[in-house]
This record gives sequence, C-alpha cells and structure tokens, in this order.
Amino acid sequence: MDALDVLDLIWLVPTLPAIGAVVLLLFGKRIGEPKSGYLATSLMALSFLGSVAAFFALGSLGSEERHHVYNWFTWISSIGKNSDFTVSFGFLADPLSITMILFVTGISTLIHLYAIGYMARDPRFSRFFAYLNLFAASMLVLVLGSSFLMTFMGWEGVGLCSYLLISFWFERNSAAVAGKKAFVTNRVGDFGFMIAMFLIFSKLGSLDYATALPAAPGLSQGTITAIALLLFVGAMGKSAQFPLHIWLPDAMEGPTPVSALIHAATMVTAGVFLVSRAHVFFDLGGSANDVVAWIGAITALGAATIAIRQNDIKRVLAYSTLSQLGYMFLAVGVGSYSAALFHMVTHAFFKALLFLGAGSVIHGMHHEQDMRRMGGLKRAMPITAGTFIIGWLAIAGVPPFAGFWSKDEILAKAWFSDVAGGKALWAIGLVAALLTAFYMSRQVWLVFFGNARYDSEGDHAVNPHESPMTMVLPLVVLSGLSIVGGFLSLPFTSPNLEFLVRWLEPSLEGASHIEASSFGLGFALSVGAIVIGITGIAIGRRVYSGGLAEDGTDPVETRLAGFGKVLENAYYIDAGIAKAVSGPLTGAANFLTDTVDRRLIDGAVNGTGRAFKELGGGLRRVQTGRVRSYALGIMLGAVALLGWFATRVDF
Amino acid sequence: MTPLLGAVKITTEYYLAVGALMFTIGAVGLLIRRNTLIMFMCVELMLNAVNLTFVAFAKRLNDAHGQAIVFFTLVVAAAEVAVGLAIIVAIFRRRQGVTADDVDLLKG
Amino acid sequence: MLALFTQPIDAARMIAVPKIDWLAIGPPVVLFTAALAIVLLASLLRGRSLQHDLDDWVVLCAFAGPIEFWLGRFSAIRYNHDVFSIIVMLAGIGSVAFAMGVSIVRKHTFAASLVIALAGVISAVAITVAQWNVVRTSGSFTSMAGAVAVDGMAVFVMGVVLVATVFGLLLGTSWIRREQLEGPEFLALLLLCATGMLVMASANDLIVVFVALEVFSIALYVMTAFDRHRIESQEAGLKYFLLGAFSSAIFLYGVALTYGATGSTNLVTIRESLTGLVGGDNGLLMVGFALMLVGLGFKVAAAPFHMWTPDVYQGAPTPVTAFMAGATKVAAFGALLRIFVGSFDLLQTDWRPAVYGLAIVSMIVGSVAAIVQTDVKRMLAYSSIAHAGYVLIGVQVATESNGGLGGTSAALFYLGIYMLMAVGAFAVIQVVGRARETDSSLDDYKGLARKEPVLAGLLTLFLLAQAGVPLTAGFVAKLTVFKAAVDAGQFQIALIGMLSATVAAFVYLRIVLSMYSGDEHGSATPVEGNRLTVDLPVRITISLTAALVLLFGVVPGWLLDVAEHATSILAG
Amino acid sequence: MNDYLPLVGMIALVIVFVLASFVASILLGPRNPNSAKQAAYECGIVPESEPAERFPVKFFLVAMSFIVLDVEIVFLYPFAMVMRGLGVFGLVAITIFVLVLLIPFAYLLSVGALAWGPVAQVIREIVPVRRTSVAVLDPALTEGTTGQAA
Repeated sequence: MDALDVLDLIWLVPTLPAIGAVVLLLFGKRIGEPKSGYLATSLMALSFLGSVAAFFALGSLGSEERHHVYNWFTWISSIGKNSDFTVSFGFLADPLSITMILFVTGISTLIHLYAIGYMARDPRFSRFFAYLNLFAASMLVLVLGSSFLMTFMGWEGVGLCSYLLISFWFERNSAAVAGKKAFVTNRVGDFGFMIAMFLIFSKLGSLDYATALPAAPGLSQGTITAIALLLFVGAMGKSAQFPLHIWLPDAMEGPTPVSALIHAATMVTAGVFLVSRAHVFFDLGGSANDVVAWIGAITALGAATIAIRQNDIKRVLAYSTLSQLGYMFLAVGVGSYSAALFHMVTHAFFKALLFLGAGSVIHGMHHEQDMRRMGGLKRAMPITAGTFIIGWLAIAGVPPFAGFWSKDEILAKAWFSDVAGGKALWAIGLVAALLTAFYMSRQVWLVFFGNARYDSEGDHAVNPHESPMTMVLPLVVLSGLSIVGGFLSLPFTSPNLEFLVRWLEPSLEGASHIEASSFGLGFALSVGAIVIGITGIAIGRRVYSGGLAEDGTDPVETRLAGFGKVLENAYYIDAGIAKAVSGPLTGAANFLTDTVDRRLIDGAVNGTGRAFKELGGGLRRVQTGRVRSYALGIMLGAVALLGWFATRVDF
Repeated sequence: MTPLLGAVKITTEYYLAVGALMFTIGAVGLLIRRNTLIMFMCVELMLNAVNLTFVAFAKRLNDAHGQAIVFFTLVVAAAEVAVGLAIIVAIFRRRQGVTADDVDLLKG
Repeated sequence: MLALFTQPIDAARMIAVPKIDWLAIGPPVVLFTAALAIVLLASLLRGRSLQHDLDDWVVLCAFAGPIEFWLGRFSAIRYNHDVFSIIVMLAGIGSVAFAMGVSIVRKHTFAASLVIALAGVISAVAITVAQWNVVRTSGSFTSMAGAVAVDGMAVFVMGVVLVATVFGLLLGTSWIRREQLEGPEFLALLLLCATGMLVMASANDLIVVFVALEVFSIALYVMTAFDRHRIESQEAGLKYFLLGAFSSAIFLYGVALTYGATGSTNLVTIRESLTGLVGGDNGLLMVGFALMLVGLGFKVAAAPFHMWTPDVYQGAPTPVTAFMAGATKVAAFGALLRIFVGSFDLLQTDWRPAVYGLAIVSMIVGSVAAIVQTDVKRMLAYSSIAHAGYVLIGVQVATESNGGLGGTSAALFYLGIYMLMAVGAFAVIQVVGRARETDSSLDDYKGLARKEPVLAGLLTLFLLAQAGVPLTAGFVAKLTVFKAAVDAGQFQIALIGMLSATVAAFVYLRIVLSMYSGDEHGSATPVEGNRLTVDLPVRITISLTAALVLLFGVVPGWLLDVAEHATSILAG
Repeated sequence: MNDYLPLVGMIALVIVFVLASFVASILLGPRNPNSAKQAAYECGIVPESEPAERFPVKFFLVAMSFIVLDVEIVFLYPFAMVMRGLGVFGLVAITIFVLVLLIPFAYLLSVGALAWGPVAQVIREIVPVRRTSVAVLDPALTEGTTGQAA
C-alpha cells in the first residue's frame, strides 16, 4: 500500500472510538462490566495502532509532502448561488496532527485500561466508557480536522464530554455544580473562538486550514491581531488560562481517570494545539504574542503559588496542570511552538502518571483525598509510590527525566527570544519551576513518606493496599515514558538530536527560529534550571520530611513556627530561604485563592449571570399576564415601527 | 339661501379620516376597557373601520375590488365573532365574570 | 330548471368561466375536503359511538397506507405502470380502506377520522411533490386569476407545514386519547388550520393572505382553548384570541392602506406599480408597511409583538403548541417573505432596518427572558421568540444581491429545521406532562434521565439542536443564517445572534441539568405504574423528528439544496 | 342664513351653560366621598357580591350559528347577479359552496346546538347526547349532560 493510501484511512482513527461510544451508549447495559471496558479499551488501542501506521506513512514521505488532506465527505455543500462555501468532513494529516493523535490515542488507551480497575463496580460503568470513547473521538476530530469548523466541532464535543464526565457522579451536588461551572466558563472561550472563525471567514472566505492560513498574511495588521486574540480567548477557556482557569480545579470532582485524561493530558492542551495550528496569526499578530506569553507566565506563577497551599491530592495536581499549561503558553508566546508541543507531550506523560498515581492512592485509601490524612504510604503501595516518584522527578525538572528537557527548552527559548521582556518571562518561569519542585516534593513527602496519619484501627479503619493489575500497568508504562520522553527532542543541534523539532517543522513553517546565542550560555541556563529544581526539592524535603504533626498543621501555613528552632540551629541558610520564601508566598497564595480567585473572578462570572437574570426578571415583570398590557406592548411596538417608517416618508 | 355646509364637498379623504378615527377609537378602546366583551366589540369596530377605508379607496381608485374585499372581511369578522363569543362564554361560565384583567393565571 | 343555466344568453353578458387549476390549489382543497369529511362523519355517527378506541395497527395503516399509495403512484408514473407499482398502490389503498372500514363498522369515529385526516395530509404532501417537480422543470406560475402563486417558496413552505401537520395529528391523537376529549373535532380543526396555512403559503394577493391568516388563526384559537379540563387552556385561548384579532385588524388596515397607495392587492401588480411610485408620495405605503409588519410580527412571535407567546404556548395543549411552533411560524414567515422580499424588494431601504431591529430585539428578549423561567414549556416559548429573531436575520438580508438569495434560503432552511426541533421537543414534553399536563416545571424533570433514559436522551438531543451544537441540524441552520448575514457584510447582527445563542444555551442547559441531576429523595429504580406512557403515534413522531434532526445535522446537503431552489418568489 | 342665527346662538348657549354647570359643580361642590356613597345602590347596605346575571347560553349559541351561516349567504347575492352569465360552472360552484355550508349545519343539528326547549328534551330522551358543541368549550354543560349519557 502506498503511504497516501494509508493516510486515506485516517478517518478510522476517530471513527473507531466513535463506534465504541455509540455501541456502548446503546447496548452498554447489556454488554456489562467489565466487557464494555475491554471493548472501549481495545477500540482505543486499535485507534492507537492506526495512528502509529499513519505516523510511519507520513514519515516515509519527504518533509515537503507531509501535508495530506483526506475529505471523507462533503458535510455542507455550497449555500447560495454565487458562493463556494463548502464544509468538508475532512481530516488533515501533517506532523502536528499526527503527533497529537499519537499521544492522545496512546495515553487514552492506557487510561481506558486503568479505568477498568478504577471504575469497577460503578453502577454506570459502561456509560463511563461510552463517554470516554466519545471524548477520544471528539478530541481526535479536533486535532485531525482540516478546517476551523471541524476543529470547532471537536472543540464543542470535548467540551460536552468534559461536562458530562465532570458531573458523572451527579448525585454529588458539588460534581453537578462543577460541571456547570466548566460548561459556563468554556462558553466564554468558545464565543471568542466563534467570533474568530467568523472574522476569518468574512475576511478570507474560507475556513479550511489549507486555504485560509496561507492567505492570512494578506490581511491588515489590526485584523490579524484581533483574530489572534480571539483565538487565544478560545484557547484560554479550553486550556484554563488566567482568568478563565477557575473551572479546572473544580473539575477534579470527576473520576480520576477523567482528570488524568481530559483535565491534564489531552483536552486542556487543545488551546496550545489551536494556537500552534493557527500560528500564522500569532507570528504576524504584533502584540498578540506578548499577551499570550504574559498570560501564560502569570498563570504559571500564580497557579504554582496556589498549589503550595492545597491539601487535596488532586487539587495540587490540578493547579500544577494550570501552571504547566502556563509554561506552554509562555513558550507559544515567545514563538517557540515546538517547545510548547514538546512540553505538552512530556507533560501528558508525567501528569497522566501523577494523576493516575493519585487515583491509585485514592483507590487504595478508600476515597480519601486529603493529604493530611495520608503519609508513609510507600510501604503499602510500593509500585504506586515508585512510579509517582518518577513522575515527581520529571515534573520537578531533574535530568534526565522528561520534564527537565522540555521545561529547560521553554526557559531557554524565553531567554533567547527577542520578545519584549523575554528575560523577565524567563525569571518568572524559573521562580515557577522552583515552586513546582517545592510543592511536588511536599506532596510526595506528605503522601508517601513520613508518619502515617490515617486511622488504621477502629470502625473507619483504612487499610491502604496496592491497586489491581489493570491500574498498575498503565502506571508502569507511563513512568517509563516519563523517563525517556525527554529524548524525543534533546537540545543538541549538532548530531541532530532534536527529533521532535525537525519533525514538526513542516507544520510550523514560518514560525521564527530561536537559537541559543552561544552553547555555553545555553548550558549555563540548563545548569541553573537544574539547581533551581534541586533547591525546590531540598526545601520541600527539609520542611516535610518529618511528616505532619498530629494536629495536621502545615508548616508552611504557620510560617515554619514549629520548625523554627531546628532550622535555626542546624540549617540556618535553608531555614532562612524557607522562611523568606514561605512567608510572602503563603500570603500571596492566600490572596490569590481567596481574593482574586473566589471574589474577583467567580464574582465576575456570577455577576454576568446575575445581570442577565436581572434583565430577565425585568422582562418578567412586564409579562403581567393581563391581556391589556400585552395589547399595549403590541401598540407600543406598532408606534415604534410607525415612527421609523414615518422617517422614510418622502414629503 | 345656501345651506350652511353647502361649500364643503365630501371627498373620499373624509371617509378615510373617519375610518382612521374609528380604527383609533377601537384600538384605544381595546387598551382601556376591561370588559372582555367590550374589548371584543372594539376589535369589531377596528375591522369595520378598515371596511370603510376599503370602500373609500375603492371609490377613489374607481376599482370594484375594494368593495368585494369588504365581503370577505365581513365573513371573517362573523366567524371571529362566533369563535370569540364561544371562548368568552366558556370563560364566563367558569369565572362568573368577564373582566379581562382577572384572567392572569399565566404570567411571568 | 337546469335550462336556466344552460340556456344561451346574450353573448355580451357571458362571463369568461375561470379555469380551475387543480394542481395549484390541490393541497388546501384536499385538506379542506378531508376536514369536511371528518365533520360529516362525526355528524352521522354521533350518538352511536363515542369511543376513543384506536388500535395501533389502525394508526400504522393510516400512516403507512397513503405513503405506500403515493410511492406506488410516483413509481408507476416513472416506470410506465409496471405491475409492481400497481400492486404497491393497491396495497396502499387496501390498507387505508381496511382501516377505515373496520373503524366504521366498529363505530370508532375517532379512528376513522384519523384515517381520513392522515390520508388527506399525506396526499397533500404528494401533490406538493408534484408541484415541486413542475416548478423545477417549467418554472413558477400563478393561477386562479393571479391570486395563487405556485413557486419554489410556496411549495417549500407547504411541505414544511404539511409535515408539521402530520406530526400534529399524531401528537393530537395521543393527547386526545389520554385526555378523553372530542377527537374528530380536533382533527378537523387541525386540518382547517393547515388549510389556512397552505393557502397563506401560496397566496399572491394581500386579501388572500388575510383570509388565510384568519382561517388558520380562528382554528388555532379554538384549538388553544380546546382542553376543557384545564383553565389555563381557556385562558390562553382568550388571550390568543383577543390579541390575535387585534393584530389581524392592524394587519388588515395595513393592507387597506397599501391598496390605497398602489391601487391593487395583487402582489405582482403591486410590484409593477411600484416602479412608478418609488420616490413619489409614499406616506400611505409606509404606514401600511408598519401595520402589516405588526400583524405578521405578531404571528411569527417576534418581539415586541411576542408577549402572547409564553402564555399561549404554556396554556395551549402541548400538541397544539408543537403545531403552533412548527407550522404557524413557517406559514407567517412565508407570507412575510412573499410580501416584503418578493413584492416590496424595491423599497428594501425602507423596511429592512425595521426588520433588522425586530430581529435584534427578538433574539435578546427571547434568550434573556427564558433564563428566569421555571416552566419548561414557557422556556421553549421564549426560545421560540429567539428563533424567530434568527429567521428574521435571514429575512432582512434576503434582498441582498450578492450570494444569490442567500437570506431567503437560510430563513427557509432554518424554519424547516426549527419545525423538527420544536415538534420533537414538545412531543417529549407532552409525554412527560402526564394527564392534564400537570408536570411541566423544571422540578418535574428532575431525575428523568434515570427514570426514562431514552426520552431524556432524545429531549437532550432536541435541546442541543436548538442550542446549535454541531452535528445536529440546529447548528447547520444557525450557520446558514449567520453566514447569510456575514455575506451581506452585517457582522454586528451575526455577533448579536451568536451572543444570544450563547445565552440561550444556558436555558437549554438548565433543562438538561435538571433531567440529569438526581432527585435526592427520588428512587433510583422506576416504580411500576409511575412510568410514562409513550404510545405509537408519539413514538413515530419522536423517532422521526430525532432521526431527521441528526440526519440533517450530518448530511444537510439535500435539504440545503431544496431550500436553495425554494428561493424563487414569483413577484420577485 | 340670518333666520338660523338665533338657532345657532341657542345651541351655543346650551353648550356653554352645560359646561359651566359641570365646571361650577366641580369647583364649588364639597367632596368627601366614602364607600357607602360610592356604592352602586346608596341604600346603606353593602352588596355582598355582584348581582348574578343570568343569560341563556343557548340563545348565544343559536345566535352565533345564525350569524356565521347568515353572513356566508351574503355570497349568494353576487352570484345571483351573474348566475346566467356563468352558466353550468356557476351552478356547480355554488352547489359546492352550499354543500360546504350544509355540512357544518348538519354537524350543528347532530350535536343538538339548535335544539332547545321541549325539542331538546325529546332529543335527549331518544339519543343520549354526551357531547355538544358547547361542551367543547364549556365544562359546566358537559358535566350536566354526561350523567344522562351514562
């Protein structure tokens, strides 16, 4: 078979999980547990194999030819007589989309497998897998779509699935509310995306990537900037960037596999994908880039500070996800799409790993999520602990784990880019990296080391245990990927080890290349990043290695009050740093969570809703139920119309 | 001796003006009266005002169509009367009153 | 006696006998005849049998028989009367006759009426198909002394109205049986109502428009007040009647003034006379425009003439609401398009801004007011106001010359799709409402997903479609309308439309959330006897509308094509 | 013309006097209204409810039916004017028209809308009527008649 013939089969990749979703929605109950889980997982695995085949097929083509559009069918034929507006149900295979489908299908398969164990004995087991499959299908449509409209369709689809899955346990009121919050916030973003689409369509006459994107440079500067910013608003909603980030932490109400798949590895990266896909607008968009970079930086730093204060094992990871997404947008903002995509892939590996590990802990702890009531779990669940530690090292930026390479790449690109304030962005990124290392260390120590703070006796005894095979296997695979993921793109130009960068090049044509001005400086930056990472871990270890006191007070929270003497005596410098860092940090974290997050942003969102409600209430009062007032309404309308037409009378 | 109003020639404009006046009276009546039956009569008044207008225009345009239209309007108005009265009677039987403002179960 | 008529008289006094063009007036005549037949049947069988008995097989025969017959008929024409087609035709006739015969013998008046009604409506559909072919091959034409126009738009609107009538009959059947009301009368009224709408669709004369408007309105007033068990129904009937009569009178005055200004009520003649009028004295005409716009705006439920809508939609029996939402809007929009786009396109600078304003106000009022509602029927009533706004976007760009008649086809397409979405949603609401329609508040929908997963899923589909979610027909419909606006350079109104759609999404989401959020105290397993009854007619309606909403969402090409060819308006 | 001047003056005087009286009464009259004075019957007894007003629904029904059918007949007049000119076509057309009117008439007869007084009694005894056209809109009547049907 020719490579192009293989690529023509790419429609199978989203269709397989879609079939799974339909079958499970219709016959899920009859197929039952655990068969429906296996069905969903195997379809996902098939889809992954298809992606691998597509990858090799595309790789066998010359780098110039790596752009193949397959039109499955014409969805909307031309409307109007002189219009050539058609929307094809088309799929675009190019290095960018193939990269996306590879890791989406791969991680989806692992998480599907994991969910078989995690969701065992849930009354709506098969329904869960139907949604998961539907999500995977929508996500694949999103990344494979050959036009903005196709992407938008997938975009809406993943939003819907996200909503359904967050409120999957709708019996819990908080889950239903969280789902609603996610939906509402995403609508704001979607609205930006929609307007961007209409702008593109009205100015360029097409929504197809193949036609619209190359024509973009012909537009005026203002239009391009507007489109870029509007697209970014869409991306902000989906990828939870400040100030539209508020839904993501609450989304943790969903089952843990969902958090891992949708709210860490795949869906939330859709924004990064969209910006990369439409990078032309950002390259030419003038100040749009700066906005993206700074929003990313603010999110990276802000979320990292908030993460320090969280006690829920999943919420720490949620804020961490926000922070890492911020990194990706920082990279996008400085023009290094490949660095962003690189971090997206490695982040997907280690964050999925961390979430699944957290899920395994929650599973083993009988749905306990508060880290203050954990501790010393490494004895009870060794594999989970081991894999979680790998994930931790990866996110903390310890070489040679995956996170180091991608984060280092982003920081280096920020330093060397010619974006205004690049150095400042770099500095923010560095501080965020320090915090990341710190809060992740805190989590690891609180959960796996130190004193056991759960009840092991009594009526509500918790007996931590290792999770079943279906759950452990994905952990092992993902930890392997978290170790080697970084080698996808090593920062050594000379022997051409930047595989990912070179592979993505055809998709990112026109994007600026940021080169290190000297190898030595680049190396020094890397060393700096390593030092920062290690420092963060060291602080974390210093503060939390003893576990928590019986009353569960967090040292950071009390500004190291109880630990002051120990630190003063032996490790004065460490303590000083810790003290200096933790004091203002706690304040900032408090401020961010309480004031900005809860009052300002939630308030704004609720306020908008309230404004509409008030307006609706006003209309409601007019609707008195009396015929005469309705007739008066008609009469007033008639008078208004008469008034208009009176101005049209020629005297 | 000339009649008092002999100088005034009644043109179609006068009929049109009367029609407009009747129409307005009907519309205003519908807005201010509370008795359903009277509101209903106001609608009939509006329809008849239109009839007058049609006839006046037919005269001015010297076109028989306008007069034929009046037949249709009359028939439609009669059908409306029948249905309207039936609904009003039904409501009356249940509520013992025909005040339109009391009928406000559905609102908001 | 007969000689009186046949006796030759003075040639000068002979009047040219008008030729009746049966094809042109076929659909309304067939429906009207069916309605009369039902009334006659009801009169003859009165007092002997009053059962609401209706077997499922009768419904099936009544529904499938005429379809079979007409499929056979068309295939017979195509394949030169082959035996197979003849057999299919005979089978169709046979099943109808059998169902009819058995019903009459068993004195099931209602069943027999339903057979007549369905046979009539489906035959009318077949006639519109034939008209469509004629229009496509040999172009539009007028008949009956220019009072009736047969053009693409007329046929499209008639088709949509007739399909809505089929659904209305089916939903009505189920409802009549549940509430034990007068069946034959209801069916006859529904057919009369549809007759008026069909006439309105092809009316090429302002007076015919008015008479048609009154015919369907009067039937609708009665149908709205038909449920004698519910005081709300009668209240809605009274309100609809008073306001409807008021707005009809205003419309008629507009017609009178237009007649005075142009000297004719025939739309083609009016258009021809306009060329001399443009730039001249147009005072009467402008007032006429305003008043006609009020009348039609009332019928399509455009703000600020919308205030009756929530009350009437909520109070009316649900099948009537479904029919009202699906068919009335289409018919009234058909007249609006024909009058303003077809006849007064030369004066578009005068009326377009007015329609533009109506569209914006409708979209905003419809979606915002729906947020604070707690009754599902009322919510959908408000959302229907917003939908009218979207269609108005299409109407006001219909005269744009670039992109052909994009606005017209967008508006027609939207109307067709809206009919399906609305009928489907109201069908589910009818079932959930239970006897006497007591359950229509948001609270009543709590836990529906657990008790009736299929119904809840389908209602979700219809609501998502109304919200404009991709892969449902509603998305394509919104897309075409907004695209028509963007094509015409009206970016702002498309923006407002999208904003309104975003707000409206909350409304639909509230209903969906309500269904999928569990009732804390409610039992997880459905209690036997507490289950909702979904009988065959409703089943047919819901599954057909759901299938079409999905089908036109995935492959809208065919219907878009039809809508595009339906843009020929005779006067224009 | 002069002969009529006194008349015109008289009319003007009457109008002025009437208006002046009203204005004077408004301006000069003491006004302290109380509920008893406002009541419809100033007899000191407060009415408990509006006096029940009986009106025969049957009468309304017959009148309504009459109006509709009667007004439709108006179309027969123009037909009569051109009857001979139209020939057989006219005969057929008007026959259909009358038929269309006759069917609802048959319906009215069958539901007993036109039967009142003793005739209605007799019909009810022969044919148990459960539904009347009133019943379509009027629950009260239906409740009254269902009993006899059963």
